Amino acid sequence: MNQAMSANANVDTARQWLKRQSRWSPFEIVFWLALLLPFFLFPTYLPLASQIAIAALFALSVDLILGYAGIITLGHAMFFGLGAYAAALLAKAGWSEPLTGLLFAGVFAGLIGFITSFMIVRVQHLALLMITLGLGVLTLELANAMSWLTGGTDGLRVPRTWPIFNYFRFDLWGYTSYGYTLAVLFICFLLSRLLVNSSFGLALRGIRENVKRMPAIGSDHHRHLQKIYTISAAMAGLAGALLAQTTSTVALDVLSFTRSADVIVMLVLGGTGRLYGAIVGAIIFLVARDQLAGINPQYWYFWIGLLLMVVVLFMPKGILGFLSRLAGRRDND
Amino acid sequence: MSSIVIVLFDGFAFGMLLFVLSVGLSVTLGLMNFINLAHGAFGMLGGYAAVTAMRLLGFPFLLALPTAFLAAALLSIVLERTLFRRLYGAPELNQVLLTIGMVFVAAAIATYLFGTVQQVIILPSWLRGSVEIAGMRFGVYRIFLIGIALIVTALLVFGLERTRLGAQIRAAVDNQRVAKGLGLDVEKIFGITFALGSGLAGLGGALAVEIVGLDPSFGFHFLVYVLIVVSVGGLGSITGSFVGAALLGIFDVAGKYFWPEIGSFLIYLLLVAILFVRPLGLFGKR
Amino acid sequence: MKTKKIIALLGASLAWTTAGYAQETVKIGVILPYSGPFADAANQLQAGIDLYIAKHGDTVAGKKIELIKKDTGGPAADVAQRMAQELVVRDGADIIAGFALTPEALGAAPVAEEAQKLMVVMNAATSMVTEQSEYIVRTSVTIPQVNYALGKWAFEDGGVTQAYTLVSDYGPGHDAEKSFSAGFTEAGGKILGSDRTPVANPDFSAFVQRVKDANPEAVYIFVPGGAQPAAIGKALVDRGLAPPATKILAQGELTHPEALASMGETARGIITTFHYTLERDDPLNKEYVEGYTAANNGREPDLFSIGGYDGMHLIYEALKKTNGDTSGDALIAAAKGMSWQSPRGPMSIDPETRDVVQTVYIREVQEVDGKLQNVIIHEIPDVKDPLH
Amino acid sequence: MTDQKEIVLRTDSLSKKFGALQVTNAVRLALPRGCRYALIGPNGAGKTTLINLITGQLKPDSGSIFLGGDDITGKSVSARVRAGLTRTFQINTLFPDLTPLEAVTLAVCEREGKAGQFWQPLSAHGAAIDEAFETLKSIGLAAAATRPTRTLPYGQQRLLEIALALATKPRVLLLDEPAAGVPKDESAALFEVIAALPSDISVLFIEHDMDIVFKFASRIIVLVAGGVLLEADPEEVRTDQRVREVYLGKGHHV
Repeated sequence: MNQAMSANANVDTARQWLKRQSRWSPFEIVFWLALLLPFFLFPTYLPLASQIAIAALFALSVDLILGYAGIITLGHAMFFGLGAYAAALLAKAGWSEPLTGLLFAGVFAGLIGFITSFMIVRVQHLALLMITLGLGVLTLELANAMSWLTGGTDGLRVPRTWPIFNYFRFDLWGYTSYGYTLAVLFICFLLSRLLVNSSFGLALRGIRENVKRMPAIGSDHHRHLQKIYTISAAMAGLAGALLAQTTSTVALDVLSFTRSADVIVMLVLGGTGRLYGAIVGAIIFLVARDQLAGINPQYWYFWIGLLLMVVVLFMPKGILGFLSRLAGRRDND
Repeated sequence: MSSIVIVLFDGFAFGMLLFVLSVGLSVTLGLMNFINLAHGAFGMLGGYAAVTAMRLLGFPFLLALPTAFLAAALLSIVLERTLFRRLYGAPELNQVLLTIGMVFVAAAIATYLFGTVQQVIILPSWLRGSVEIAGMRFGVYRIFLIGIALIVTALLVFGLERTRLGAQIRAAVDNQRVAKGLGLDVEKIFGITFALGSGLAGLGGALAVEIVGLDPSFGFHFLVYVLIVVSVGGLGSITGSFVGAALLGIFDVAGKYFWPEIGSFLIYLLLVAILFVRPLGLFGKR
Repeated sequence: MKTKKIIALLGASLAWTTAGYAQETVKIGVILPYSGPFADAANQLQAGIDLYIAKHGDTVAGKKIELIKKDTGGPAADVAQRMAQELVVRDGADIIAGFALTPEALGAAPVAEEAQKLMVVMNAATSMVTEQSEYIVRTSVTIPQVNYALGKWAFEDGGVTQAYTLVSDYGPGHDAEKSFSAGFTEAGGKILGSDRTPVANPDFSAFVQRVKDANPEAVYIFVPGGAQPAAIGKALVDRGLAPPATKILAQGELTHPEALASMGETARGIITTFHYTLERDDPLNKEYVEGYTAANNGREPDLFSIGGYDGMHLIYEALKKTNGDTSGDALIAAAKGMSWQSPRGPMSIDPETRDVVQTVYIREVQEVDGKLQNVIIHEIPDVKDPLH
Repeated sequence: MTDQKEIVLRTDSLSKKFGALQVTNAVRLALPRGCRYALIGPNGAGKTTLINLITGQLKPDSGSIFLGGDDITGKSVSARVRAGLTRTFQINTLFPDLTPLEAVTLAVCEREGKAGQFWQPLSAHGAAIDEAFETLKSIGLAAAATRPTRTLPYGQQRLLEIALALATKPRVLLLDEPAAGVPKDESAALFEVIAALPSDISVLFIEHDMDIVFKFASRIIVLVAGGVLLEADPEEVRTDQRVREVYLGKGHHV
């Protein structure tokens, strides 16, 4: 009847099959090595590269909830911004050590994520979109109202971040920034990869595939959703903190709706639910924007809009999904 | 006391503007479950159509309004046929992104054609200023807005309750499968509804220029308000949109009047609170 | 892999050629929000820059002026920071300029500081901007500068003894409220009440009603440019809050030409304070306005345009003084204390604060030849930012 | 004959109204350990609603549900499943993009409280994987274990419904038309699988095919208009006049 497995399949092959699903492919190793190229080939593009790495981390955090758990959000900049402000304010208070600052921001954003997760898991569809959007705007307004703390629309100038390990100084060319952001992105990617290949990742895919069935197999899926939302919020907070630390500035735009929307666009361009989609999407979006804005600053968003429409109409699984279908791999739709 | 009356009146008028802008989206969302974030862009189109009609063709304001309606409705028919239709039943994320892409493109086209400058509509003198009623001053244009919205509501309610098309739309909103089974051409019904809804957005856009101005970012700006009205009111419900818009307008204005410190928060708090308690909105069924 | 190498080689050779070329050119990086909600401001500012170059040629002190435009896409401090960084490391810019928005100026300031490049702020109007680096100079205006002066004038010459303030709830609005109130109360006036409106505020009626309830002699308004001036002006008049019964005081954006056209008759009598007045009767200004409208399809210049225009003037004059030396230290030294006649009137750069010093004009909307326009009713020369 | 055995699931005057329509009317049920009961009744009798009430998808207007003596009326669906009360669905409610192996492993992990562990790979839960595979094997799905669910033939998807339920280690299993849509010759095979389920599981199934009902059920509950018309042995049901009238008369399709 099928050739996927011989009829006398046994337990060992089942285990191996599952293990194979999470094995590193050579493509992946090449991909990560390629991300080191800017150091040597395009050193003048390192500032852009580090902002891409930050955007990719942010998109990765959204992929965990959108691509794996099916939570659509229009307000994730909320956590990005909270992380950015947490790191910035810690630095303002006199502590500019990057790694502890990063940790502090992640924990803070995660905590807020956990609190809001109680609301998020209760709703779906349009109500979910609107509640995430509403919470995002509320946070923005709150930060604006607290301009004595946040600097409001004028923004805050963040004291220069101390050298990493007291050795790597943040330089004008952006070598340290890119190394730092890339390292954090890579570590978070490894954790995300582990997560999506764990039993918890399987449960999330279950929720995405058929949320109605989950309670019927004994799953308290609200708790799963709360957990992943919290993790995602913390990761978004890390991304925000990286931005504040590497650019020495933070303003209200870190919380803006545009940022929430952009990250979704990146993710969908790249392809949801495959981790690499977040990174590839961030690269394409920001490089395209950088190049288009360089050519034609007034109308670049025309091309971004067009690109978005083309991707949705002709590559509904994103650019990576499209490529892997071309390559005839397992990701058929 | 009189201040409160005026504040409520202003809020209601603003709400009615939102109603005209958003009722079309509510019905189309309810009918096809299609999340059309480009709805605000049709409003923008209406605004530019009205401005152009008045400036280049010398149309009077009252004629510019139906022009705006027609322009938005006609374009929406074309787009519905060519683009939107392909995504019915697609994941909501794809719908969201396609239509956001359209808003981007629309904004760029508007920038190209009209520049980034604020567009202005010169109202006829009878619509300007204010009138005094019982010792209170009411803005004439706001009275006009309420009037238009009530006429639109009346037409919609009459159309839905009394006409054949209305009955078909109601049947399709209630249960598409059954409607199809009864031999209704649901796609055609949706196309017409879509055009009507977009036309109303165009009308709303033309009406909004006087209150909030018009520039290429209009499609984004009003989107949030429109979505709030639709989600709070509940999908597919004219009553819901009416109440949602009126509530939003009144709460927005009254909140700013009584508690100016939290004026900007209030509608979002209201949004989150209402959706938390009633995820389907006040009048939503599904 | 092979193509990668070729691209790399190409990139390297490109970088090399531009580096060699840089000997004869002065590269000015212009960082502005060309797209997004502030695109109009950016375009007007850019038109000011372009006009100056068109008038004065693109060669200064034997060097060719080359502009490199960078779009931030809206208020985006992080993008502005990156753009500044890229201008310095990739494009080899000698001067960075533009900055329509305060957060973007703050974002770029550390780069100017570290790279030791002259940074010309052509609009961002919060006082503290110039304090961020020794290399920053501003050619636009500061909010306290014009509003403190207005507050003082309102009590001393305007005959207003008590007033209500209504400002947008964001940095510039807070500055405006503070500085107007300071000028007004220090002179002896009384503030009846203060409200702040949300930045994205489509409808002002509630706030205007609160003003009306307080029944002030005058209401002071500050809102960002764009759609809001016309909206708030109309809301005031709808409530019967109109001159002469209630004076309306504001910063100049409120009555810029588009807003005037939209407000129509309702704008009559509004008093504003500004550093640039389109209709100011002055040969230099006339020439400027004519040149500008001719180059921009009849669009008239505004505050952004003049900031860009004078910013270029400062750059040109500083380059002349340094004989083409583009080091930040030489240029900033040349800029300090510089004074000149601008289309806006006499202006100079404070050698201490590197901030703009200029005449503040108090204007009233009046009918001239059947058209409503801003008419200067008072001039206050050599005004400095009171906060520095 | 099973009456003396321990009662595992019991409902007490369970009632539910949809608007004016009484869909469940004071239903009393008692399922002994290891039973094989059938729930029959004409279309619209409220069979699925009753299952929805028992498993918690719907909240009853009145009445209570006891599982092994504990009142579970107020508990959530998932809590009931963890307590040992599981159901399958009449319309396939599966995970289209997961393979059966993944889906059943998930159910095992949920049961063992391991589904929230995100810090180690799935392959670390070897025992769970083994158990999932054995479960699939036991109902004849071993060969399909690693193919995406949506590519499976319909009959195998019906089996997977049952496998998913089994993975929760139920004490009581409610099967809502397990053979719905399956050709007649295949449905008998499917019921052989059901009949072979571990003997300590109490099974209640809904089925329209009377031949199958009479063959596999040890006892039959007849539901009419939301209320229990009769609960009796197959022989008794077969001969009962009332059942003939309301049900067999028109619904008996051979």
